[in-house]
Amino acid sequence: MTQVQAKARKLTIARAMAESIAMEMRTDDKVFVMGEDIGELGGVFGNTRGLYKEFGSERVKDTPISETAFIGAAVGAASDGMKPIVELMFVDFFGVCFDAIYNMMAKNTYFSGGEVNVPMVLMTSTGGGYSDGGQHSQCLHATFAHLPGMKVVAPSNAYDAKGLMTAAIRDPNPVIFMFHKALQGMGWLGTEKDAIVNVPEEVYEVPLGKAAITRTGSDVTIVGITSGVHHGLKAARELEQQGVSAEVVDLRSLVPLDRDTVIQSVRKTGRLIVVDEDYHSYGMTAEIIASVTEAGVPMKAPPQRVAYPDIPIPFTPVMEQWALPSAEKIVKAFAKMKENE
Amino acid sequence: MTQVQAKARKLTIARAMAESIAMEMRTDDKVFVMGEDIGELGGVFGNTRGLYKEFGSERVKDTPISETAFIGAAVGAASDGMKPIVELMFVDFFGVCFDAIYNMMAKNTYFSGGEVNVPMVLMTSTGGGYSDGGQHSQCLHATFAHLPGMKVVAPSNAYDAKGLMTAAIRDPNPVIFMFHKALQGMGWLGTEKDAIVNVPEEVYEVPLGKAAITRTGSDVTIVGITSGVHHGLKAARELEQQGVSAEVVDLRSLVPLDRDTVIQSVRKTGRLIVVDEDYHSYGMTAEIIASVTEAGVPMKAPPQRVAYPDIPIPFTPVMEQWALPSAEKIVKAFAKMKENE
Amino acid sequence: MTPTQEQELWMYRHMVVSRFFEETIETIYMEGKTPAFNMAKGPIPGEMHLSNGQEPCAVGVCAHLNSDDIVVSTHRPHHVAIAKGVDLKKMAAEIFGKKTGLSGGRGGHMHIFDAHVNFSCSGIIGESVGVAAGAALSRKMQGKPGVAVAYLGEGAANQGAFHEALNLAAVWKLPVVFVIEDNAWGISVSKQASTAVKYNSDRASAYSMPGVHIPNNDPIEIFAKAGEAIERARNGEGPTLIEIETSRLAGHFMGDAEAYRPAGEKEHLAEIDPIPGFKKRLQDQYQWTEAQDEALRGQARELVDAAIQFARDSDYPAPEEALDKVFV
Amino acid sequence: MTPTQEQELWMYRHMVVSRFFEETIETIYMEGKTPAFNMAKGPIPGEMHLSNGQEPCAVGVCAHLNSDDIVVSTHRPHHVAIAKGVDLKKMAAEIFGKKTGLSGGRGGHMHIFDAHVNFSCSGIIGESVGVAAGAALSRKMQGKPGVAVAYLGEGAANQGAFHEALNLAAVWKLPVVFVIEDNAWGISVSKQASTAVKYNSDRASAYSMPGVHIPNNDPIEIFAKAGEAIERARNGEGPTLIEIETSRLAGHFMGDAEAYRPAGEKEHLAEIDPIPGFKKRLQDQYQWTEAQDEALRGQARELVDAAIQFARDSDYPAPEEALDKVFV
Ligand SMILES: Cc1ncc(C[n+]2csc(CCOP(=O)(O)OP(=O)(O)O)c2C)c(N)n1
Ligand SMILES: Cc1ncc(C[n+]2csc(CCOP(=O)(O)OP(=O)(O)O)c2C)c(N)n1
Ligand SMILES: [Mg+2]
Ligand SMILES: [Mg+2]
Repeated sequence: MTQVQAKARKLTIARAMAESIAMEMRTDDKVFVMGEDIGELGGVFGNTRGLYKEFGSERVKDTPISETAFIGAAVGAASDGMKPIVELMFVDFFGVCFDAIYNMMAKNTYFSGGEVNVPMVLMTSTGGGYSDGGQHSQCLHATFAHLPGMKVVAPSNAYDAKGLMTAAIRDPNPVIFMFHKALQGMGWLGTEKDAIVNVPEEVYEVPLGKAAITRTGSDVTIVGITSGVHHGLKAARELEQQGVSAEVVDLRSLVPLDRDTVIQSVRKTGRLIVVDEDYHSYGMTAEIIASVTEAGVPMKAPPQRVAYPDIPIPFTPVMEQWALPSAEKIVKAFAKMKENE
Repeated sequence: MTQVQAKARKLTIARAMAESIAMEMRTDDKVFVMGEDIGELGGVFGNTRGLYKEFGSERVKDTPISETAFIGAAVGAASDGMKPIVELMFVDFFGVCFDAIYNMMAKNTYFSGGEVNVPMVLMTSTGGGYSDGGQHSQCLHATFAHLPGMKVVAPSNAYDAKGLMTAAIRDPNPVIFMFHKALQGMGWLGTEKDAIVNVPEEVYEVPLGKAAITRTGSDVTIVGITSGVHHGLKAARELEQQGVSAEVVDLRSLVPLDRDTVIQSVRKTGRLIVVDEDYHSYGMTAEIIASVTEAGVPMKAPPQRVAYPDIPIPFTPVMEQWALPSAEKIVKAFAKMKENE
Repeated sequence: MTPTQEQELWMYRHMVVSRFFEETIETIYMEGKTPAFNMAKGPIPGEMHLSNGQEPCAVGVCAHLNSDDIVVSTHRPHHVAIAKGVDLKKMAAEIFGKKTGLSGGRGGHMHIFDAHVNFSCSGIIGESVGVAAGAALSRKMQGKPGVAVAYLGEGAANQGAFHEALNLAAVWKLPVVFVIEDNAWGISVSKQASTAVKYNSDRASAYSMPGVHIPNNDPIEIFAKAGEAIERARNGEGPTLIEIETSRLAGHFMGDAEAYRPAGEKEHLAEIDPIPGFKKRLQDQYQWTEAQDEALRGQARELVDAAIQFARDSDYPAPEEALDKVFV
Repeated sequence: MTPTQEQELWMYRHMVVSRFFEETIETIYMEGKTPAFNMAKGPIPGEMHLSNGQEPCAVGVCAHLNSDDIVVSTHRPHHVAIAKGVDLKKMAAEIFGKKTGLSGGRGGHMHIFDAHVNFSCSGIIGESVGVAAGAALSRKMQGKPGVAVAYLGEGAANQGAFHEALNLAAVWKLPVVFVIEDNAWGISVSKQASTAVKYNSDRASAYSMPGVHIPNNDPIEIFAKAGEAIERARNGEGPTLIEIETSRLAGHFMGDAEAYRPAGEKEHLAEIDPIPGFKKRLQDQYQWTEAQDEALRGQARELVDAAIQFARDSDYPAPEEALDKVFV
């Protein structure tokens, strides 16, 4: 026990990402990293810290502020046998470079009939809650997950972060790796304690496309990803006080989407709440509700979504905090569900 | 009757769009058009035909192949009192210029607390079915509709095209106007006869955000937009042969989304099929199903989606035609629904 | 083109006001963020990009502009906003996220919009240029007076939008001036490491437009060259690209450890701080006295303090107002 | 750098093959599309961008490349693909949407990928440049031989990607050559109406790289200048930008009415067709005889006919295979 604790090693998501990348770079010289301020600075969000020192500027390349060029270049390098990991500093910036991502990175494998692989990882930060305004606080989960040809994963804790990153780097397909700023464990962005967990020192993979039951329960299924999972866990604890047993499903992966795990859980609980910090309409919450409904899963009450309203993200904390998903809103949603039964 | 027929004037969507733009340009000198090949050529899809001749190169401006610049410029001009109509030739190209669209055009009103209006229309072609390959055949409905701050409309016929365009130009907010290539009435893209309808010569508006019941029925609600509406109407005729009465709802507008009309229809019919040429997952079909489900509308069987599979759009006709939504697939979906009852 | 004494004093005063404003924001920004620095905390949460040292780029250009003219700035907008005449109280309140802010707190520090003086900005690198070109197009089409100025950093000059907008502005001969504030850094990446050309002004030839390089962060030189460019624009002679070598005295944003700076750089930059430099010039040229300087600084401080007080005293908006102003 | 007789014949032969290929596609494309022209109909549906007239840009550059080298082309790729050695049968089958096509019919005419000769393209204007730069980076990092060539049209030179990729390639000194095929038109918009500079090659100075302008669509001149650029790249001396004045003999795509062309332009272009020009040169230089020419044309025609026959005879893929190859 003390042994285990001695061995136990808690890491932040930022460190877990950097560790996974470093371990792959040590064993595979095709792996390299490109992006803005990912070199000496170690990444604005810390997820490349230490790599520049260990691997140097040839394999850890700071780029100009030219996302279209360096992401396009990653596609070219990946098609030529390299395994680039590129960082799009904030997911909000996808609008200046999305063609390289969704029309080339995601489709060249198909256009080539599988002859050209594009084994690359695009890692990008998501999420708000710290008043960074409407161009630096978005999640855009559905924006990426809606379009074919790229896998999309997003960890809620450091264990998954390391394992998903390892799996993403090794996957022969392009993978979008979204990390939520508030979960990074960078003190200056606030820190979600529950995201900092024990992380094995050895290398391991968390499979792309498998959801995790983060908490088992019998009365309601709360489905989320990244920050939504933590809101769900907090809500579950509150609901427990009320004698309600909530199951929390961490999707971990938006593409491929593990519909089975969600459906089985709702079959068991008969109630569904979907939490997402991404925008409400045409988003992940609708996809989950539709998938469960199509499957004909009997539900005791209409499912509920707790998502970001369809508004640009306001800067002022009073508005932003009000608009964000929260444990409280999930608990309210459950109460609303009970009324409707 | 012959009188009426004499007066009756059928137009294609292309002509209806051009007519609406011309009428607004005659009465409002703030309105102008920018885009690639929209001048002397009249637009690759014919929707600016005649404008260059009537209004000249100052108000009907061919641009360089610089979408980021001219859409950004439209934002600047609109903020300064003009009413630009810009064309993004194919919606598939949004990836090279989306920041100007979703981070500026759509958000500057909010960022300015309503002090700066951005009254512009971005018209863009959608859809496939004519073997133009994976970078020239997409719909991307949800890609635009998921993000806040822009209205999104898409006509299924010439009457709506003229009225929606007029309303879009007059709206003080940015509006995305999607027109489906196969419905344009350009012979060279094939022609959906039902899209060519009588169009009044006088100016009129079709309100943004109101769906239309294109066909009333009692057994099933078929919800679609643009091409999906026509698949729905054809399916409804086939179902009629089987003694099934199908109601067809044309959303016409994705943002604002007229959930009430859809919900009321499903309350009446108790069955829902959603048709979309956009990709299946995280799309419009999921949003409609989720909205109806959340509303607690009792359904006789789980709703069905008929959408584009989550694959890049293949070039070869045998694959593309197989993948596209169709009346046949809708009829099958209905049969599947009956089995599940 | 040389500034009158009045114009020089206008420039100096606005530089001082801007610097006081930034220094005050800098102090208040740290409230609630110590000992543990958490960006979300305190009266001014979120990212904060200070303009200390770049004031000459603001005043030297904006001295030639009136409220009809358009300015589109960047994620580092305060100095330019002040020189353009943005309401200081409302801007402060915006930065505090108050109801009385320019947008009622919806935009924040990276989204300063003041329609009354045609000022706006964007937090996305390089996106100021297209918007400015479009505003210039609007004036040209409407036959209305007014030029547009787009500010961008030297790092933004490697963004595709820059290329597209300069080409468009040149092809259409638009009344717009592109002003690059070259502070040598894009966050931690140096201009030299990211830019294939020494002076971005040399890129003007790719658009057949005049390119002007201004070294030394000199307000008088900036005034002169910007004046010519703006006059050309007003006379319908088309766009100009200007690159100004300036100084980023602070970090990229508040909280930046700046480990990437070569030893001694910050000290050197402090030595060539443009504000004492300008003061000395005034003393040499116009027998500017300490007393006069004190008075000017006193007024500047009052302006800033009043704005900050206004911001502090103002109420926060009602949370649910977040749902308003998405559409008008 | 001047081509040997062998190289000249190689160039000429590939120009002829390419032209025959396009002319054959042109004819077959119309099958099923008359009397009513419907793009969706016939054995070759969809858009069709022919390269007639632009063959010199393909052969003059690719004469210096081997299969290890990388070429990234555009929406108008056939001539370049042929010069790069893409399997003609599989390319024809791809254009017909057959199972035996390069991608089994998934890509089509605008998405020609042949991994065996490192050829690819994109239908999005300007997107070839970043991919080519990245392939060049890959070779540099792996210390593997090989240079990358990006083709783009003169219209694409106004797309932001062009600017970003050229800057990146220059900063990293990548072994890549950017080849602009200036056919004077971007669909219906002339270069002059869309481009602020006369020669895009002059834009090279914005990236401190050599810029080479080649007039007259001359294969020999292209061979010489491209050879030097590719040699520089192979020697690790960095990227080059080349702009070639070429001719688009056909419409932008099949079905283009070309009303925007000034009167006489097409006739003039037909007069300066590079293929007869090259033939004449061979006659003057190497006493090239009609008999030899007939023989060469005969072989070329056989190649093309065999490829087309292969395409026609091949089966269509099973529709449900559309679901494969999204991921590997
Ligand atoms: C398209 C885009 N990419 C990256 C960023 C992140 N970012 C914010 S400021 C900055 C550096 C900008 O450098 P520069 O243009 O020189 O302006 P400065 O910060 O020096 O004033 C970067 C990379 C962004 N906001 N937008
Ligand atoms: C980003 C983008 N914008 C617009 C288009 C539509 N388009 C296809 S070809 C073309 C003209 C391209 O001109 P140029 O680059 O000169 O190549 P050319 O057709 O002359 O070979 C345009 C505008 C596109 N494919 N991609
Ligand atoms: Mg800078
Ligand atoms: Mg061209």
